[in-house]
Amino acid sequence: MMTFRNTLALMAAVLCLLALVLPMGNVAGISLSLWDDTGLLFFALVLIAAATGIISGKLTGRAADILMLVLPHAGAWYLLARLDIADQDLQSGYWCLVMASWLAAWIFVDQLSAKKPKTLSLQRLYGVVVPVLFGVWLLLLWEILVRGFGVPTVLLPPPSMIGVRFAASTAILWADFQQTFLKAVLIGYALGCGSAFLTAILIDRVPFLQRGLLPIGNLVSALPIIGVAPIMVMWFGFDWQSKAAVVIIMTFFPMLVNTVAGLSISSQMEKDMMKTYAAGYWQSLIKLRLPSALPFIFNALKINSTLAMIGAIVAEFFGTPIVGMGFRISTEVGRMNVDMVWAEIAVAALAGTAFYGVMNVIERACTFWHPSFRNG
Amino acid sequence: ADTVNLQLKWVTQAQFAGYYVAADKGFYEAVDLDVNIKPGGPDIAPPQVIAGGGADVIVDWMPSALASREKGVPLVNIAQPFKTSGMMLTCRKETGITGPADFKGKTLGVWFFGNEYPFLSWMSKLDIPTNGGADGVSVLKQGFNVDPLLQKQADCVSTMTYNEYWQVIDAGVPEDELVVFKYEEQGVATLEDGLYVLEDNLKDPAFVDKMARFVSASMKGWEWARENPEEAALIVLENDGTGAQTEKHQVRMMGEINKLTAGSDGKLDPADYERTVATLLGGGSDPVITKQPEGAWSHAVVDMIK
Amino acid sequence: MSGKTGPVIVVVCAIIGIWYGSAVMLNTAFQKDIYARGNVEWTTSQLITDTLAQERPVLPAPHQVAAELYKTTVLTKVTSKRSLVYHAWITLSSTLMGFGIGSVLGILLAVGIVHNRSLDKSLMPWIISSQTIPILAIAPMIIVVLNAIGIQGLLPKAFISTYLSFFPVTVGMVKGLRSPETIHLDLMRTYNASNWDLFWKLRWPSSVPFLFTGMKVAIATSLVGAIVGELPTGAVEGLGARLLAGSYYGQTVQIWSALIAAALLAAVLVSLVGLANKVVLKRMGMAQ
Amino acid sequence: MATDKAVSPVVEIKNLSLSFETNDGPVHALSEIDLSIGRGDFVSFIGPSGCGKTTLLRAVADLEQPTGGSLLVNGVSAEEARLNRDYGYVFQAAALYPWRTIAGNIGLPLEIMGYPKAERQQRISKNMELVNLAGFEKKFPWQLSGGMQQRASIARALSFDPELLLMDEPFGALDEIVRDHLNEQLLRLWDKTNKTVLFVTHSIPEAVFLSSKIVVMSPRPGRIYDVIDCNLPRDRSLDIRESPEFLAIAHRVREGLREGHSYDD
Amino acid sequence: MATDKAVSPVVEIKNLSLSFETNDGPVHALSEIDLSIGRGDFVSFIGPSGCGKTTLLRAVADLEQPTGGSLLVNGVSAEEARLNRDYGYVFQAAALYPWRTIAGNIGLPLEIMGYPKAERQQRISKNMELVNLAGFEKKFPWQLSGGMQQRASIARALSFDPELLLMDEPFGALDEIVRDHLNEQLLRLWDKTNKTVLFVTHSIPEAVFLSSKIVVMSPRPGRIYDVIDCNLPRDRSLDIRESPEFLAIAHRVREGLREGHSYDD
Ligand SMILES: Nc1ncnc2c1ncn2[C@@H]1O[C@H](COP(=O)(O)OP(=O)(O)OP(=O)(O)O)[C@@H](O)[C@H]1O
Ligand SMILES: Nc1ncnc2c1ncn2[C@@H]1O[C@H](COP(=O)(O)OP(=O)(O)OP(=O)(O)O)[C@@H](O)[C@H]1O
Ligand SMILES: Cc1ncc(C[n+]2csc(CCO)c2C)c(N)n1
Ligand SMILES: [Mg+2]
Ligand SMILES: [Mg+2]
Repeated sequence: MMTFRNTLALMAAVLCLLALVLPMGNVAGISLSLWDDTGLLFFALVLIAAATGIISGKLTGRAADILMLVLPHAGAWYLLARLDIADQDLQSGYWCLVMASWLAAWIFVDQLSAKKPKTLSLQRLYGVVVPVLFGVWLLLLWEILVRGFGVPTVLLPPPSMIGVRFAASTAILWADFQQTFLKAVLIGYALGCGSAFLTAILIDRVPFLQRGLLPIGNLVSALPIIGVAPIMVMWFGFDWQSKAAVVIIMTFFPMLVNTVAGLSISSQMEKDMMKTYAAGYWQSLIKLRLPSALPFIFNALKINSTLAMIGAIVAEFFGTPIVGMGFRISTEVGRMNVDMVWAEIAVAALAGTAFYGVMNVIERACTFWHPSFRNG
Repeated sequence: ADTVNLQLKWVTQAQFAGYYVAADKGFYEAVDLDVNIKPGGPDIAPPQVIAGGGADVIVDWMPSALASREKGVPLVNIAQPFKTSGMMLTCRKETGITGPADFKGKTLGVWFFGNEYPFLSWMSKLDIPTNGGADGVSVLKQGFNVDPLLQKQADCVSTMTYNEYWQVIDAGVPEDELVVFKYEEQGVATLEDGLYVLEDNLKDPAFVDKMARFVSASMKGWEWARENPEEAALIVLENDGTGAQTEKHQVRMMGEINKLTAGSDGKLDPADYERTVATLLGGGSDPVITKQPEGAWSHAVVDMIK
Repeated sequence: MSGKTGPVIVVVCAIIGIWYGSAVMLNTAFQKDIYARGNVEWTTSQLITDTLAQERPVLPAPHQVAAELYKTTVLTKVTSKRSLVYHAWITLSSTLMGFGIGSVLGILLAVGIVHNRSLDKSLMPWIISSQTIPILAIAPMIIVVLNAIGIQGLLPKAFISTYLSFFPVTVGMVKGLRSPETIHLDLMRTYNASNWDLFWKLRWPSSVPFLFTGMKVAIATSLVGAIVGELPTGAVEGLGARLLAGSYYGQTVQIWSALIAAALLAAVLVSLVGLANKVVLKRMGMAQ
Repeated sequence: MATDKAVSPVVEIKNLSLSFETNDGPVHALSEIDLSIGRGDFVSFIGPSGCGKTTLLRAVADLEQPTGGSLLVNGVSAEEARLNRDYGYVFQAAALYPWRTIAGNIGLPLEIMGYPKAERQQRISKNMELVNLAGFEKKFPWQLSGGMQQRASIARALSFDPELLLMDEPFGALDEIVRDHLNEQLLRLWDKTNKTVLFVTHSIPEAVFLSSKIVVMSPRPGRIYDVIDCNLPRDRSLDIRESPEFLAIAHRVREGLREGHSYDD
Repeated sequence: MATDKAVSPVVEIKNLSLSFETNDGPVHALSEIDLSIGRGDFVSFIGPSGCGKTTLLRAVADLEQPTGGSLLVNGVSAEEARLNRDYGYVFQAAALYPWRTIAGNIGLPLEIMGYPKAERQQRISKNMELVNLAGFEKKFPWQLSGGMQQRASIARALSFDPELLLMDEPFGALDEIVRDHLNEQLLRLWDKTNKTVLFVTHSIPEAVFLSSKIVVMSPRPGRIYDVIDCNLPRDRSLDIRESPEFLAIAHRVREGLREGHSYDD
């Protein structure tokens, strides 16, 4: 069977070969082929050679790493530069090269993921580099596709334009971030997860509620956000309090469901153990059932870290003071400043990912004993 | 028949009665058109829809259309069925507001999403900052309804003569407890519901012909609506997919809308246009548009109508 | 099942009680304004009855919502646009479609992540980031874009549901697929089991509890997605459109009845998933 | 050790039966069990696999509900006895909590029963020494060998010094030397503190060496086949295993076991 | 049974060492292990708890990676041997899948190795009979007693009839009668099919009775203390346990075990 890496290399080589014969695009009405552009031609030929080297097993180790790091990225950069020259009328050959350099970059990522770094810091570094590379490619492809196909910027601006806007609007972005993330999201998240956790315990503690409240809990907590948001604005005012309330409602249900499921996961023998000590409810909760519920609870905390962002932002559609990420997004869409919308989305994504990452680190520290971490 | 996709600015209501009437009464069919009316909503930006190819012609307010034009969506006004602006600011009397000078230190509800331009122009004309403080006004992004006024979270809210104002009344607040500021009367009126298309399309005579048929049939619809307001309201009601509108409200809205369309044969009056542009350019530190627009309107379509 | 009805009834009664209390409280201010305007003398009992019968209350009383629900479900033909059943059906269909696609996508992604190391390392952080994009905020743009490439109707709405619902499934499944005990994995290694067998005979069965908790969350978020997706389609039909229209015209009774209908729908969907969970675990011999 | 209690039996079982409902019809795990165990008795249970030894111990520990008959522990119901923390239980599998270190696992019952920290420390190290695990305090369960885990679970049950010990094959995974060592330790403990012990084992010599009474069980449905008194001196040493009394008792147990099996196949 | 293979050893271990990284520093589980096991050998491993028996078996099975030395199985690396499905493994814990019935668990390797359904059925019932579990096909693991679970796991390992058997205390939770029965069965199987068996046990008589070679290990770090040849006739019966040769070997094993322990404490 062919390895994943060789499959990638083969596909990249085939695409480069295709690019040799397919048209690239038009410059001033004249059709252009790969042979008319020494730079691109050189790139395609080197890539074919490298792919052959990889498949035949001759290109390995550090040489392969460096080549597969430099080659596709330099190529992509050059392809990007050619974008303007080609009159925006790009044809199949061009896209073949784009695909090929993407696959080549993937080979690099695959090689990197296969490494088992010795030191912890190196391991961390790889853990960052791989997803960042993936992101870089996402942006590259986005840039090339949007510009190559001439998508109107009011529909989807290219990342470069978003970046410029981002850099120019840091003050606004920071103010919005404070309003939405630091106030509404964090407070709502803490209260939502906290109250759901306590409810789960209450439900668990009182069998009557377990049978009575859980079905109702499902009902209330699944209230659609857009129905709830205006009501919250009505009840808690225009400022962040009403957004935090929406976040509470959004995060409540996942936490409740997961905690209840987690509390019931401990095995019969583990529970019997506690019974033999005549452990009280709270003792067996704290010493047995909560620790074994942790994997589930962290699941909810992670899912909620992203839901909370969404909740707070959307809630701002239904009335806010004129600051906040959701406010900005909805306003700037209406003003056709879609680049600003995406700059705001980038902030949301960065903040949300960081938030999730923090939860992940805490999870690792708390549930190191769970097989999902022990097994690698 | 040629198909025309029309993107409205807002949900199905009497504000768009002319188009629904024209469709319902067969005016479009008569000129060999198959018009597909797409209702809007709170988050639909018609310029975006037309840029994405989702519509051939859109209903939009001129400030938003001109701003979009600057952002690279080359919108051109081909017809202007609304002569007068229906926008106003409605305040509770008990707040002590009697004139624009009293706004300072107050909280005002404003619609954003491209509808804030007239308000911003007005404030800049009054020289009132919009970022709070004792000398400025606090601005709230107002939601879909007039709750902020009823709940006393805002001192004034934006209303349309034909819609939100009556919601305040319906909620039990008598007219004599309200103070209203019509943009028309404040001299900051901007043109509302006009028909816009993409500039490039106007180079195609077939498209211009199609639009000419569309505009003429639509204007017939508006005329019919002015003559038969109650039936027109019922036609709108029939087309409402949500089933949430009430007859009482739509009939009343039809009456108010007819006041705004009165005096327009569809042809944009360049003077109105100049007035709107002047208001927008006077936007102070954060002007809505930065320079005099070029070619933002065309009589090519209306001129073709015999 | 029978053991549940008693407690549920008690809890529901308690909630309705609190609801009536809050309704009186929240609606009082406005009612007093009305009395003041009309110079009406009022008693407490008068106040209470009036606050519970306002046309546009801040918080409608349960019986008002119930009456509206009854009117729009039982008294109205289901094919009529004024019937809540009709709107609920529209929403339900895109919810289910989104949930179905989302669950399958979520599972596939989890499988890819657990089995391919470069996917694990590069994809997972971006899946997380994807969820921090406020899809609901850009839903209108998405619908416009999808519309521009010719995708219309049920799919765009379902797409938003999918986007929201695949994530809980992926997160849960990744955890679940990695949850088998070391010794159970070792056993498979001794058989030199193929990845296929390892997956179907060990990883999949042991991930089932995680899958179902993920799906419970997913179906709820899928409903939210469907409702939100209904706004920018022109707010024409579906519970989302009802909510919006109600909201736009300040018809709180209508908002609340749509809200209750949506919540009931959610509860039914979640408990269906829960039921499926029970049945499957029982058939797998894991429910003791 | 209240003296008035000494006269009444610690465990009194009358006509006890217990069956499980399964997808496949009921399983009669225990039937017509009569047994009385006095204070200071060391009772071993021996019998073919699946004859209900674990089930019987679990019933005494109030972990299974009998479907018939009566069962008293320390003169009260099994549930009350459990709530009084009258016994320590060693499970057939180690059942250590994966998120706790070995020391943490052994200290668990002490935490629950509210012992002060210093005493906990001292008891943990004493018992870890007893089962030969000193030095593994900070390891996690999955880092220990099977036998070590089992020893940790024994240390855990002993840590809070219960009057009544229920031990389900505690030495199953241990080698002969450690087993002999622990056998002697257990015997000494029993002799010194006059504990009552219910002890499940598969080893006939172990049963004879440790017990004051041996209960031989037979399966399907689980019932008592024979109860053998085993009155060797309390302070016996390992050499006793060569003595003729010892061998005679062992022979009788083996016979009983064989008979029990013949019911079976 | 290819004849050319018969000459080369089935397991060849040279200077093998293995240590684990833990939060608490490295644990040297095995060190300087040299061992060669020929085709048809029955090798028992005996040693104090924690001395590395399980680790050694796991290394042979390619479930742990040695940190030093070399290890060949059937002349190829342990990994290749595993990929060839050269052995069957009985774990110290039963490791049955809770979502499969007993029959399903025993049939698991057969499914994976692609046996047709009819043959699977037949092998399942044959092996369930062998370990005395007939009638429990449809039960789930948690409905079985500890010993029954262990027998199910033995049946599972035997089901696909591997040439090489790695058994980690397979009879630990079984009573003497069943154990004797299974010992005899295993011996007969070994004799008949010329399988190679690596067998971990704590019972000296069991080791002597079954083995052609006994490896005595000592702990910390785990190493081989003694290798004892045990050339009793292959078709021995249980009576042999009274014979002087038997007792002599048992004595030597016991001495070795005791020595191993003295290293320890
Ligand atoms: N939870 C359960 N559900 C159904 N049947 C059960 C359950 N637990 C035990 N049994 C059945 O009860 C019988 C007695 O089981 P028990 O565990 O008491 O045996 P045991 O004497 O301890 O055997 P071993 O020596 O193998 O541990 C067995 O036939 C077993 O299948
Ligand atoms: N995963 C692991 N991580 C760290 N240490 C381990 C791990 N597995 C085993 N050890 C250590 O390796 C040593 C040998 O363990 P092993 O399980 O091989 O012992 P054993 O001889 O099988 O003992 P037993 O007879 O009790 O089963 C022990 O000290 C144990 O603590
Ligand atoms: C979120 C939101 N944005 C804008 C408007 C304003 N608006 C757009 S079209 C139109 C005329 C119909 O009344 C009005 C008022 C609103 N109401 N809500
Ligand atoms: Mg047992
Ligand atoms: Mg072991």
